[in-house]
Amino acid sequence: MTIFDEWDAPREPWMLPGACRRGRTRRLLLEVAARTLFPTMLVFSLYLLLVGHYSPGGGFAAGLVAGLAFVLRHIAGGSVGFGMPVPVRPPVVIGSGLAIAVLTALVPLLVGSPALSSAKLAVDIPLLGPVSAQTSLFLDIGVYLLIVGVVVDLLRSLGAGIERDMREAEEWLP
Amino acid sequence: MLALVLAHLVVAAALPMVSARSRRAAFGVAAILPALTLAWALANAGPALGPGLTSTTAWAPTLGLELSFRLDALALAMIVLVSGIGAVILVYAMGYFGPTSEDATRSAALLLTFAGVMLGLVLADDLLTLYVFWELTSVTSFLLVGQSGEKRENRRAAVQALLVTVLGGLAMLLGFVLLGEAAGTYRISEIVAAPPTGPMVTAALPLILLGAFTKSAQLPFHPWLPAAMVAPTPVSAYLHAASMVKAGVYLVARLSPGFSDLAVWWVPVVVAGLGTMLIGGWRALHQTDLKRVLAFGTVSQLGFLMVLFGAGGRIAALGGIAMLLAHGLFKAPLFMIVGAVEHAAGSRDLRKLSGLRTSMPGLAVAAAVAAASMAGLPPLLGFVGKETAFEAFLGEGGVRGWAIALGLLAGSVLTAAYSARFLWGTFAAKPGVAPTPVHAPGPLTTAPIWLSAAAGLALGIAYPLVDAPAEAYAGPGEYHLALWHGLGLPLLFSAIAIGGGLTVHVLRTRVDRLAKHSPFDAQHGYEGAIAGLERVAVVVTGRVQVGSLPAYLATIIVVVVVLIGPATLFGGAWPVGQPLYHSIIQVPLGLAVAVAALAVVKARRRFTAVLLVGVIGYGVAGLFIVGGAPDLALAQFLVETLSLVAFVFVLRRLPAHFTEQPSPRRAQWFRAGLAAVGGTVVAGVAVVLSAARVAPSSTSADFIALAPDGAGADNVIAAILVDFRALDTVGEIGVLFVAAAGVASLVLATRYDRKGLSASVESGQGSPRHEEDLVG
Amino acid sequence: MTALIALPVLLPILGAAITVIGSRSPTLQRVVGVVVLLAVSAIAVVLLVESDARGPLVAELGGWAAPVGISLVADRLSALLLLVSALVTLAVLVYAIDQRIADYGRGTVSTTFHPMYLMLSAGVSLAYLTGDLFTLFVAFEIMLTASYVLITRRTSAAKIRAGMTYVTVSLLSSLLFLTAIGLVYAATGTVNLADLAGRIELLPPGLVTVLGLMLLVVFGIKAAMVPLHFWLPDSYPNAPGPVAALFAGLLTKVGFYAMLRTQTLLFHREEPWTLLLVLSVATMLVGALGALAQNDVNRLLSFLLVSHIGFMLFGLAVFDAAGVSGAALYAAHHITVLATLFLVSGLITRRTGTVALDRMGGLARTAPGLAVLFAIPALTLAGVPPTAGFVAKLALLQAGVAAGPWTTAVAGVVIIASLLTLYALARVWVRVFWGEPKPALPDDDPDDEVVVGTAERTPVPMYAATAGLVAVSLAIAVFAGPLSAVTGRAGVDLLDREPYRTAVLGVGP
Amino acid sequence: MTGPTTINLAMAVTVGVLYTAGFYLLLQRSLMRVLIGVVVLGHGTNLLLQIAGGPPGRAPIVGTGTAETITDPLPQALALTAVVITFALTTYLLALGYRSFVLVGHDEVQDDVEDRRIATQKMPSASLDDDQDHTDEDHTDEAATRQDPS
Repeated sequence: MTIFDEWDAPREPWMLPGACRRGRTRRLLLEVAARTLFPTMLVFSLYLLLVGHYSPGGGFAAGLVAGLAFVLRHIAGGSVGFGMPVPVRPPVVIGSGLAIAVLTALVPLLVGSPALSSAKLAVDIPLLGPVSAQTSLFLDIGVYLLIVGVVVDLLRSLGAGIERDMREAEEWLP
Repeated sequence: MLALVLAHLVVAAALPMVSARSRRAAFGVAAILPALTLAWALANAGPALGPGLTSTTAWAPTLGLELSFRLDALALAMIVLVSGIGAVILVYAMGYFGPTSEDATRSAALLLTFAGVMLGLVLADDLLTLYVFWELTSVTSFLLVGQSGEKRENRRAAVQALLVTVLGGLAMLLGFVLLGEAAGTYRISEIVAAPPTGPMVTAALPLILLGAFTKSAQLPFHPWLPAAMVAPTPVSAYLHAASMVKAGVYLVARLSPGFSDLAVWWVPVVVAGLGTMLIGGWRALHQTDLKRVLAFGTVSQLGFLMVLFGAGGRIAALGGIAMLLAHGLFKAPLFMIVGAVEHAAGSRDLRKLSGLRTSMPGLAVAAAVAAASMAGLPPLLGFVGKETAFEAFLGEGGVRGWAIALGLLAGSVLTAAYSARFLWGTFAAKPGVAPTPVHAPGPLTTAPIWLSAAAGLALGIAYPLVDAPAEAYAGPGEYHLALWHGLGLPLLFSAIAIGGGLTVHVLRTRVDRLAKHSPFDAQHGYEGAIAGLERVAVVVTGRVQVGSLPAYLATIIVVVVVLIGPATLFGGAWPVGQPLYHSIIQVPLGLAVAVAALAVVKARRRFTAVLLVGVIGYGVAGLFIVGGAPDLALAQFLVETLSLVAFVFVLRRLPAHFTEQPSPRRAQWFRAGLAAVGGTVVAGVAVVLSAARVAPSSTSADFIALAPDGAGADNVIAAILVDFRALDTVGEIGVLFVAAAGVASLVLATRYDRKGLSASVESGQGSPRHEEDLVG
Repeated sequence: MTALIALPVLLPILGAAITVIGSRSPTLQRVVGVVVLLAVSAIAVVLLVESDARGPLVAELGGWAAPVGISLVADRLSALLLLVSALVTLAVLVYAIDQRIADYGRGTVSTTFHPMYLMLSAGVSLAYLTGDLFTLFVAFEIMLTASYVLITRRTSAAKIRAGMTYVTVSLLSSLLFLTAIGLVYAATGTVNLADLAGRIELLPPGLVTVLGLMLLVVFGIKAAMVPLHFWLPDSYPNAPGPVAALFAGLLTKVGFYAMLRTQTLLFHREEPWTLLLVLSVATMLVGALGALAQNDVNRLLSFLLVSHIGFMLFGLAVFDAAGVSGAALYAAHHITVLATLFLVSGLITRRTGTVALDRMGGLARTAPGLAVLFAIPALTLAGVPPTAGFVAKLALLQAGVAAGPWTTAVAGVVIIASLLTLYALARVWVRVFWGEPKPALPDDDPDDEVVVGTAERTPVPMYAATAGLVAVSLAIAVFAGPLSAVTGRAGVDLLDREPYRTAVLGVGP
Repeated sequence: MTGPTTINLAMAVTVGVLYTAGFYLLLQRSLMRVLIGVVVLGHGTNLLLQIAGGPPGRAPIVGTGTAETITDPLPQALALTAVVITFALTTYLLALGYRSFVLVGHDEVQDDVEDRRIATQKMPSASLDDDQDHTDEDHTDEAATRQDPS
């Protein structure tokens, strides 16, 4: 019973970025894994985004997978490695995603169709040949961006923000 | 006519600008419109006494709401009071309010506003129009009685006047709606011409009378009127003697021609009227404040008028019109005299005033004229009215006639007595009291007094002038208003009233002693009712609004259970042949989810609970896969993972155990029981409802058919999310957007420092930094 | 024309996105907010005029006809409420902007306030316009989540409890709503309201009742119907002035609107609804008595808000065209008047430094303009003629009296509740505006958003915005004729149901 | 999708247990337990929404089956939306619980002070009848600030 009493009440905080239980050595394995997995997961998320129209996937799932990639990176690298690949504030990413989605909804009004109508766009791209896509893909892209932004924002607030509070309360020193 | 009413309000709104230059001039300007109104009404006396002058403005026709006005004989008589006396009193107010008075600006504007809405009230030919102006008079009265609101007695009197009159007013509104619905119209002239009948009318009339009684200070609602005497004297003279308090009487007079033959109408009116006349008269005999003497006198006279107008019959109606005018013309000067005396002598306590008869002889004569009219002495208008009143009920005979006549006689004795008491109290030289030093009032004060007192005398002598509108109101007949009807019972009654009144006055010391044993005090009734109401409010609110979140949530669940449970039991049936499972994997997965759910309940540590929630989440995702929903399952897996991460992020800083004080065992059992019942009800309802489905989904086949070509997607779920129901998706990411912003604002901007100083904050008290610091 | 219908929803969302992306520029945020809400107001005017002339306007989003796609429907009821709500939202935004400028300076940026405010507006618009039960849920979530953020933004320790109550109760109601949607779908296989109206009739009557009650509870929580109202007086008073004004004006009415829409469209009745009559009586009385017990002016107003929800419930409970149109008219006026009163209360608090009635006094002398700004909406709420409140109350009374003896008795309760309302407000008047002037108290909770005791720093636009709302409520009174005609026609259509279903589904069922 | 939509007993029991656990946790005083209650209840509603579509079948992807064997896609789409919304609300409530803990040192939901104060009164403080100021003891009376729903 004592084991059951103890196992889930650790004496140290969990999931602190870049910190190991004793000392300041980074968890090498985790970090390497994160560095390898991060781009892989991002690519996988793009795949999910694009195939969403045909098999399970779509903007949501894709965004969440990409978001989890950032989570992994945060846990492995902490605030040190934290952040977007490009220097942009998460709320802006969220806002952009939302804006893209709403604009996708509004644009059809300009051509006289009902809001949120979609159409098939066929574009002839050099080298690739004709590519056709549903305009609703833009909505999916908006969703994808927004979800990635939301997850990164959560890392910023619930992750880094709480860690900062802990630092200031001197409950944890990185 | 609407324009005339509105003109009052517009000028009233502009009056403060005049006041800013001269406070006296404001009252002078204010007096112009009422005077013009009186002139307009008199100029239209011909049509008014004949067919009537009407005008209607539509407001909300679907609701039968229109502003409909009609100038007829009764309205004409009321305009004499409302606009005629109004103009006189406004002139008087020029002298009453000093040039530096702080109350003058407000009072001038409000008095003119009042004159406007009162004009609208007496001209209204529509029940709803009448109600509109009726309540506006209540509000204006509230503000005029309250004045600056800095004195406690003003505040209390104002609130009492408001509550009592609005209580009646609201009841009356319901009565009006009932009457209007029964009659199919709100037009008063049409209703009176063809009175509706039936239970709705029977219900409507008492409600309407409640409005009339409260407004006209009838038993047992009368105490607000004496209390309202804390207002400045011009306000008392105008609102609480000449015009507003007549509104109830006026309403009875308006509707009586249609309903006075119904017992539900005349019995309450006569009982309340006679009772009020007697109680008011009796109380007036014991007041020492001259204004309160007059106030109770007004109460008494209002009872008298109620009886005259409500009992029915042509002669009573004639007497009613005469008394209506007479009362305005004697009560207004009497009030103004009190105001003048108070200014001149510094007191209105009749025990302190002495010898004013010699120092203010002019006022004393005017007072004598007005008081004589009040007491019913010839040749004043008050005598004419009273004679007719006695004639009406003595002529009617029978038990009812004699009972009313004797009641009126008793009331008239009291009236004569307090008239004498007023004259004596104000002007007599009292033994043992030194003559009160006075300074003479100016002509702006005395002229209005004389004008109105003399009008009572003039109309008494020139009684045909009153007879004309009275007959136009009451209908043609043989009996007419006159000073001399020959010797008879009415004259005898008048004589008894005067003689008896003087006797009572002479015996005043004994009467005073009797007053100590007053068994019934309506003022206490009012105060008790208010205190009781507040007590009920606190007790009910204390019991109902307990302030506990678990109690609120429990209430919601109880409501769901109580409403839905029985309805399902009675309304539905458990399906026959309900399958145990559709796919065998559902059983172990469901079991795992259920066990985890029950374990969560028992978990004492946050981390355990979160892990168990994860088990539930993944289990549900598994159920989604089994159910043929791979997209949903994928989303559920990912979301659950992300939730777990978020939970762990937060749990890092929280204590390992749930920190809540243990609840009593009984409370826990109650919660568990309620939760179990709630869960059972939801699951049961779901089964019953799903079994009751008769048609397949309206859209399922369409979605599958349309998705490949219409939406360009083989994945129907994706097609629904980004095409068929894309708006839901936009809304959903909107929610995410909002939630993310909310989380950031809660966690990052833990404390907003207004002055922009990032002073350091104690540990555990949040971060001093703005959200913006982190954003930027 | 139908292109316009989606704009009141999409424009504020776009505005919210822009204000986040451009959150470095407070000026941009303010301009976007005001412009978007002005546009929504203008669109609402067009929708009201058009829907009154031509019947319900339907936008089939994505070009998919119902029930495959989501339809937005602007009929008289939704367009009217949309218009009033947009005007209130706009006025409150102006008030809030100037309060923030006065308290924090012109250059203060905020990443949350403007976006949340616009999202809330979008949620409200969507709730009015949607013709789909699930989208209604989404609309509620947008609106409520934004309201959570607004009510808990920068809360102090003393007030976070209020936020928790609000959020938790709302979450439970949302989950019950979702449950109800699940149950509805299990039984009927559709979530489109117009489609549902036909399909629900195929169910046994007992089960129709179950669904009706479920939705009644769900929307009853949002609308603060007794006994589901407890959360409201514990939470709204702790929100900052403009936020409380917005909540009091809009949120409960959106809940009531949803109740009105679903009950009339899906659960047709021929007789007055006894259960709801009883609940409306309880709501009116519990709210009014609660107001009498309060000392905090905002709590007093919150209880009055609850009480007057009972008036609207009464109109719905009568369940005929007159009652329903009376309820609609009442809701329209109620949105403006409650928002105004909370704004005035905010102005009072800025001046006195307190919300406790027994600690203020004498404002009639020191702030006569404020006295007028309070008096007009107070009289309106009390239903004193000739205000909009009177007209709306009259409509309810007429409906009640015409529908029979029982509803007439409940009309009597309306009368009693009106009297209690007047008493409560008269007491506010006596306590706040009369009496001896008292000095402003220091801010007792300096951590929170509300800055008090700063009369000299109250900018004119705050008064102007409040006065603008007073003007809106006066306009409702002046134009009561056309408005009551519109709500009258709306009531007939709601009870008839056919115009709505025909417009959405194309053919009569 | 054909056949009766009747929810099977296993799923009904699962849903019932989820609701029971969710309701029970909602009635607790610790905001974190309330939050877990919301999450559990959310799982229950999402499951209910999904099974409201009917018995299991093929995934709703064109080509995997005929219209008869494919499950009803709409409830899945609705449930998916609901899952995401529930997630959004969960994180929000989580942050609220955190902030409550930071500000007041615990995440327990307190009773409303003003409500409790009124419950201990005899007459309203702002009654018309007494004009004297109230002493502070009325305002800080927190003796009775806890009460259980039973």
